[in-house]
Amino acid sequence: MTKQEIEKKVELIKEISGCDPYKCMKCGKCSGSCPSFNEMDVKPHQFASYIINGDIESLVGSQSLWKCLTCLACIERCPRNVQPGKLIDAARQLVERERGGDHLLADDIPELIDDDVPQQLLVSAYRRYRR
Amino acid sequence: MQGLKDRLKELLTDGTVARVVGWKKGDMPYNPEPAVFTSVDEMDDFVYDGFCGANLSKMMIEATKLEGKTAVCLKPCDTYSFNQLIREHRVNRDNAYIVAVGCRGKLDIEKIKKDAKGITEISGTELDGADEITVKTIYGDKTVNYSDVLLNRCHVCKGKDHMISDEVWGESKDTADQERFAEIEKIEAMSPEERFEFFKKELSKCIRCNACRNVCPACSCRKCIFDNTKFDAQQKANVVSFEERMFHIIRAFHVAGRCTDCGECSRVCPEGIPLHLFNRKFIKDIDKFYGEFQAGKDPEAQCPLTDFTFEDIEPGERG
Amino acid sequence: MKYSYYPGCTLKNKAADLDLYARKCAEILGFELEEINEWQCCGGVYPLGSDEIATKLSSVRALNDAKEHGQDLVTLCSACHHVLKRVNDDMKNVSDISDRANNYLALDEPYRGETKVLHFLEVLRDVIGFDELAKKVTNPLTGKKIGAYYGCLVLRPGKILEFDDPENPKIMEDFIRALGAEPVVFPYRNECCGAYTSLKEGGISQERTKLIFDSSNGFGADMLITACPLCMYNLNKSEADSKIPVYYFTELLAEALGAKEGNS
Amino acid sequence: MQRIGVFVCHCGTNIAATVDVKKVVELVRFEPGVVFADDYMYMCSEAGQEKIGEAIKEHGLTGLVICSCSPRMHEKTFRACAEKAGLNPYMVEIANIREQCSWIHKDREEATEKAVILARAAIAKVNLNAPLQEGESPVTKRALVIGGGIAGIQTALDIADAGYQVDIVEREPSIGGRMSQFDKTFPTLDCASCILTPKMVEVNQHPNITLYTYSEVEGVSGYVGNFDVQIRKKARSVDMAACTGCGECQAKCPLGKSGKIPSEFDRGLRGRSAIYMPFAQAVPAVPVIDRENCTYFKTGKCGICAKICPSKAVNYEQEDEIVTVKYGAIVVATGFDIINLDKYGEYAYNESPDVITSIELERLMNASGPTGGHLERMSDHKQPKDIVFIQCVGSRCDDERGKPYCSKVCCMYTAKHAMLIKDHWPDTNITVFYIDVRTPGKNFDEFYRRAVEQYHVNYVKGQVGKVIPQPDGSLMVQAVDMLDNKQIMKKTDMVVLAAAIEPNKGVRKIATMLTASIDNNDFLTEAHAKLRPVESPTAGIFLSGMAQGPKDIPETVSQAGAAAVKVVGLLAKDKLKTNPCTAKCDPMFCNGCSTCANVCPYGAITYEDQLVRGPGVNETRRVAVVNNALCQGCGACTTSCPSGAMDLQGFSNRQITTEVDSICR
Amino acid sequence: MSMNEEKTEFRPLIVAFCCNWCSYAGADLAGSSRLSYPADVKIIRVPCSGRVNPMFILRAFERGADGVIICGCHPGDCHYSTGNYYARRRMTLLFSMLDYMGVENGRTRVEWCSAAEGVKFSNTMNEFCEKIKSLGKSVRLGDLRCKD
Repeated sequence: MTKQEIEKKVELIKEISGCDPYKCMKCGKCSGSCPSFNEMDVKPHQFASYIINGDIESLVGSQSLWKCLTCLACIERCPRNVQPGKLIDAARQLVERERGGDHLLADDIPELIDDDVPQQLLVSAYRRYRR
Repeated sequence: MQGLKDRLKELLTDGTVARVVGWKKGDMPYNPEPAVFTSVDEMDDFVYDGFCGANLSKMMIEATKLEGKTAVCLKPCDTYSFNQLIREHRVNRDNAYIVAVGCRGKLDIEKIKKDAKGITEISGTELDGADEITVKTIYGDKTVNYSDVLLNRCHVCKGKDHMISDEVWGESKDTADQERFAEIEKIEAMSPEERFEFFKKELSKCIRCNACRNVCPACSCRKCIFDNTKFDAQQKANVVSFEERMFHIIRAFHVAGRCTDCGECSRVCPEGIPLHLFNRKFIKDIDKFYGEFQAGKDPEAQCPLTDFTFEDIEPGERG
Repeated sequence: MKYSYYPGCTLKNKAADLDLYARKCAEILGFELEEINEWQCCGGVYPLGSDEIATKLSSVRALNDAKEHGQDLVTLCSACHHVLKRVNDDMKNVSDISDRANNYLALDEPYRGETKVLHFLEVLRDVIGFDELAKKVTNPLTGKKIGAYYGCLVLRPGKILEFDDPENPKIMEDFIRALGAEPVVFPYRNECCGAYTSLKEGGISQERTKLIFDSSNGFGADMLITACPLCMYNLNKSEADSKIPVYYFTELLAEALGAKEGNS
Repeated sequence: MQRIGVFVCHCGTNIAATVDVKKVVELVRFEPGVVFADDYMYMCSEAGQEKIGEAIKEHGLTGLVICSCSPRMHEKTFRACAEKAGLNPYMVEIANIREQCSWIHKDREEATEKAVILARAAIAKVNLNAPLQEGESPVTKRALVIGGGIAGIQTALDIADAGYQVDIVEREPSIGGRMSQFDKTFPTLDCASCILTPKMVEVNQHPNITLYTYSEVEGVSGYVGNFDVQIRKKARSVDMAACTGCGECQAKCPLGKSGKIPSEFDRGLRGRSAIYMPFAQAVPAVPVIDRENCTYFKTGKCGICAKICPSKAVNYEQEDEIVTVKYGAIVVATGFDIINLDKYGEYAYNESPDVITSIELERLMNASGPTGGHLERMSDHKQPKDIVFIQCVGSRCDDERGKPYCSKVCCMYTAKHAMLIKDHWPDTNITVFYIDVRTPGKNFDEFYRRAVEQYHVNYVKGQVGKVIPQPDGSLMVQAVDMLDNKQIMKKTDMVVLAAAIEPNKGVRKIATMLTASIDNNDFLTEAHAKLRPVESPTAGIFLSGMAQGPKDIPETVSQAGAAAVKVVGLLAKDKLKTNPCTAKCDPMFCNGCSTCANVCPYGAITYEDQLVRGPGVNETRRVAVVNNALCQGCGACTTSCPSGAMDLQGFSNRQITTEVDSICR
Repeated sequence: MSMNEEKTEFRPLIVAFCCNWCSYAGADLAGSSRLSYPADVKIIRVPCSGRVNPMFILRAFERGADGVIICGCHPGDCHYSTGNYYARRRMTLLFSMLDYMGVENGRTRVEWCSAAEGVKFSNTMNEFCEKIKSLGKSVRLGDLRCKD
């Protein structure tokens, strides 16, 4: 990515999330709260620094995008109102809005469901994993 | 109107009030004038119709100093001024009896006169009158829609609710059908040169008659800095060119944050200078920069000019 | 009392119990749930981007429908509750979203968040009152030790949903008490069940649900209640040894009110 | 008409090199009012001053303009010089032709031209100057200290030792404050009561100190040097003179054993009786009856304490008493509390008795505390083998749950707690979850390092997300180790929360009464953050201790001493000189609208009904009155005054306008 | 007034109101640091930026000033704690009104300048002078009157 592209993406993440990564004081409460911490390669408390340092490439390439459960625990507890959950969601949006960024294809679904799957799960997963 | 008159007479008779501040018939069918009534007999001249635009709250500054209570007829928009006067300790609330009179908008005689010369009689302008008013002229009768000949200020009516009252008489109507700040925005959209020419043209008409100052409820200083201490007629003659040149802008700043936008200044200006354009600009700026504020709405609210927040915008910023 | 009612997709299918019992109980408790005409799916998740409008429109339509009927809007599903309340908050407080949504919808009168959205439990707490509810219970669930599993979507973000204290909620415990049973408070009641990731990777939800069952079971619960079909699914799929039965809260409500037999 | 003398200084070559001094003299000589003009090498020198003095006498000068350096440099000098020669010092104006002219301009003509303009402006101003007299106000030689914690105690002792009368008003039944609850103090680990109790006794016995315990400030009026303060002495229901402090009553109170009334002093960790002294070393050692809980006051039955009191000191009929006392100065030392933790559900403070705050831990470790100093879990009274400390609970928060500031003392007391526990019970495993360890201060970082190096306390960088009570009674702490990038699930026996500090709840009310300003966090504001840190912007009000901001004991004591010196400095004066450049209201113009009082930062403006007489006016009306002792001369009132009634002496509307005119001529 | 008739270059007349505690001291510091700015700037000392009545500014323009600048302590640093906050509101509204009346933007300015900011003071004055020079002689405010 060129410098301009990075800057553009940083701005986009800030805009989509509505959060200010500079407010982060690196307390780690998000990571201390995250139910999916062990699944993630980039940890919640690192989201803000990745954006501040412009390492968007690593962030959008990270598995964390697909591991966040959107349980909002970090959003509720963040003492600085940085809300890491919103930051990673914005990064996910960035990927999904690009062609081919989908994490779930319609064709995959029949294999994934069983008789009990509630509609809500399908809808949510589809919404989360693709544009 | 008869009901209102009777009620006011009753207040005088039963001793609730010692006098009534209202309007009495003028020498024309369309120019009632503010008046103080101290007896039931005098009350025969009392009138309340569509031409009673005058804001009587300012008269209460002196009236409430007198012995006994004074009843005053206030329209919804006048009550804002009255509240502001309470806030500034200018009127004695305990000495006032507020008859909150209904209002369906007030009439602009100049607009009526446009199509009707030689007026002899006008009817249907009462509060409970018809949607059409009849104008008798020496050239024959004409009818006009009440709502077509309202004062400009009534098109940006602040609402039909009285902010303060002891009793309410009659129904009110919110006559607002225009954006309050549309005029201001129009001027703001002009180039600086156009703006300057516009104001220069308007202000050049001023004859320094002081009507705007004298009618303004916010301009009620015991002693105006524009009056010098010279005796009698000389008083109004301005010795300092500074004051004269800057009169209107200084006056607008003087009432900024306190002006309720009652529009009396523009209504009474004999030269038709749209003086409210200054006051309303301040109101618009205050709303935009510091949050919406309506002077006289809440007598406890802090005036924006004697308040601040740490995050206020810097001078010159455009919000 | 009449409420506009937004059932949502799942309650019409996999979670039909949740819906059915709710309606029956409402009747007994003296209020009516009037289903909104031609409601559309809320989307299941709150649209994340501050720049997304289209995905919020279905919620706005439902909200506006309730407004036009002059009714509060009641919902049952945690996800619907979450999405509707958040979109409503946007319509009320975020002028940019509100303006754009209104521009698109071109309603007769713009919608600015006037509708009040209530979770069914909030109706029980704030309108009926748990004391009153307790009086209507004919078949108290005495002796049952019930854990309330809230999950995430019904509680957070606390400031917008204003459902209950997001870290230490009480509403479902009070509800259980009203039904004559004993609530079991356990710390995992507001922790995530694994959510939608169970579709692609069951691992996380297996791990999460085990923690939830271990904790609730450990504190002595013999059953759990939930308001969320997704939680229900994940909990049911759990292979934890400590697993205990899970019910929709409305089913227990129906049981306590004596409305269950006739239908089940 | 004034007779003005103008003196232009060369300042060696500082001015003369760029400004044609002689030309300035020539050009200003014919300005209106000027009767004399001269120049001199160094106007501020002895010889220069003599020259001025002579000219004043010789030419009968009524006003002076000195064209020289900045008034910030020598205005005082020249004013004194004028006074010496019999001229009112406020008839002197300075034209700054050095800093604002000769030093910044190179072109001699330009600089000379500007110097003349500046001189003319000053001359025009002096023409309108009026002699001003520094006012005087008497000083009541007695100080009030609000709050009887360590801050208030130290301030009172220092004032009293300097020979002045001082009263302490304390809301609680005993002085001592928070410090009396503590076990040990950092960084030296002295026992808190060992160093505090002697001071408390000293306060009680000091001939210059009067104690009002179980009392509150009810109202304040007046101004610096002359405050009138109403103090409500709440009914103790015990005669202070008769009581011997034997303690029989609280021992016999039937409610004492019930545990129904939580002890405030022990933070609710145990109960107390209805007639009680908060703690054994209480000063005064006189109990009070808590009327809300006392059976006698609730039902009219019981009355045991009155029956058994050997000195018949219990008096159920006692009533609140309000006394009014005059003071010259007031010190606010209202202290702090910790925030309410109800909103921090994730830390399970309300759910688990084994999650406690640091102050509760102080009580648990204190030999006089509920457990006799034995550290134990409140749930099962077992000694914890593993303890977790969580830092910054509510501090440094940007949301409404917490406070935006650092509470400053938590890092140090946590290290203290950890070491004390390790000292007593070395096999205890201690983990501290921190965001940053902040230990600036003498011997502070060494102290913290000792906890790590000597006591092997485990410090983990990362905040705790949730404390999860376990079915087996232990606590699971879910946190992160940000340095190892690992999530931690740590099983522990006890969790201690370093809850954020906040100013005492009552301070807002007190600040309002004193018109002392207060910041967004309810801490009192200093007159100047750097240069006047123990004074409130309101004259005569001083700040001591946590009421001003988070600080530890050493800092509190130094601030208390500093506040005391400021108070003594004030009380030492018989009269206060007041700045004569104060606002002045012209009652002829005043509308009595209250606008000026709204903007006055010093509460110097009041309103009274005054008889106003003038052309066409003879009536009694509401007008603004400026208290010259309080007014600092900022002029905010003058600009806010809608009617132009307020003016500022020394910087009047006419004076400034004439300066403008003169410059724009 | 001019003592040098040959100079044809436009020399603006600028009035600066400086509060006694911060900006006036800042100006002194600029002086003792020999940081030059045009002699066109004439400083009037006031106790506080909150003392500056809009009338003074209008008066200056009416009397022929080409620019007026008000300097005060930085927000939060006011010697009298709050004076500059009131000044900020007052000047914000006044400037907006002047702009509205078609008076050139830029003839008025507020700058917060501490006693330590000699450099800033001098830079500000240099900038402001340049700005006023580019605007030329002020006619509009002097002319904004009721009658000639």
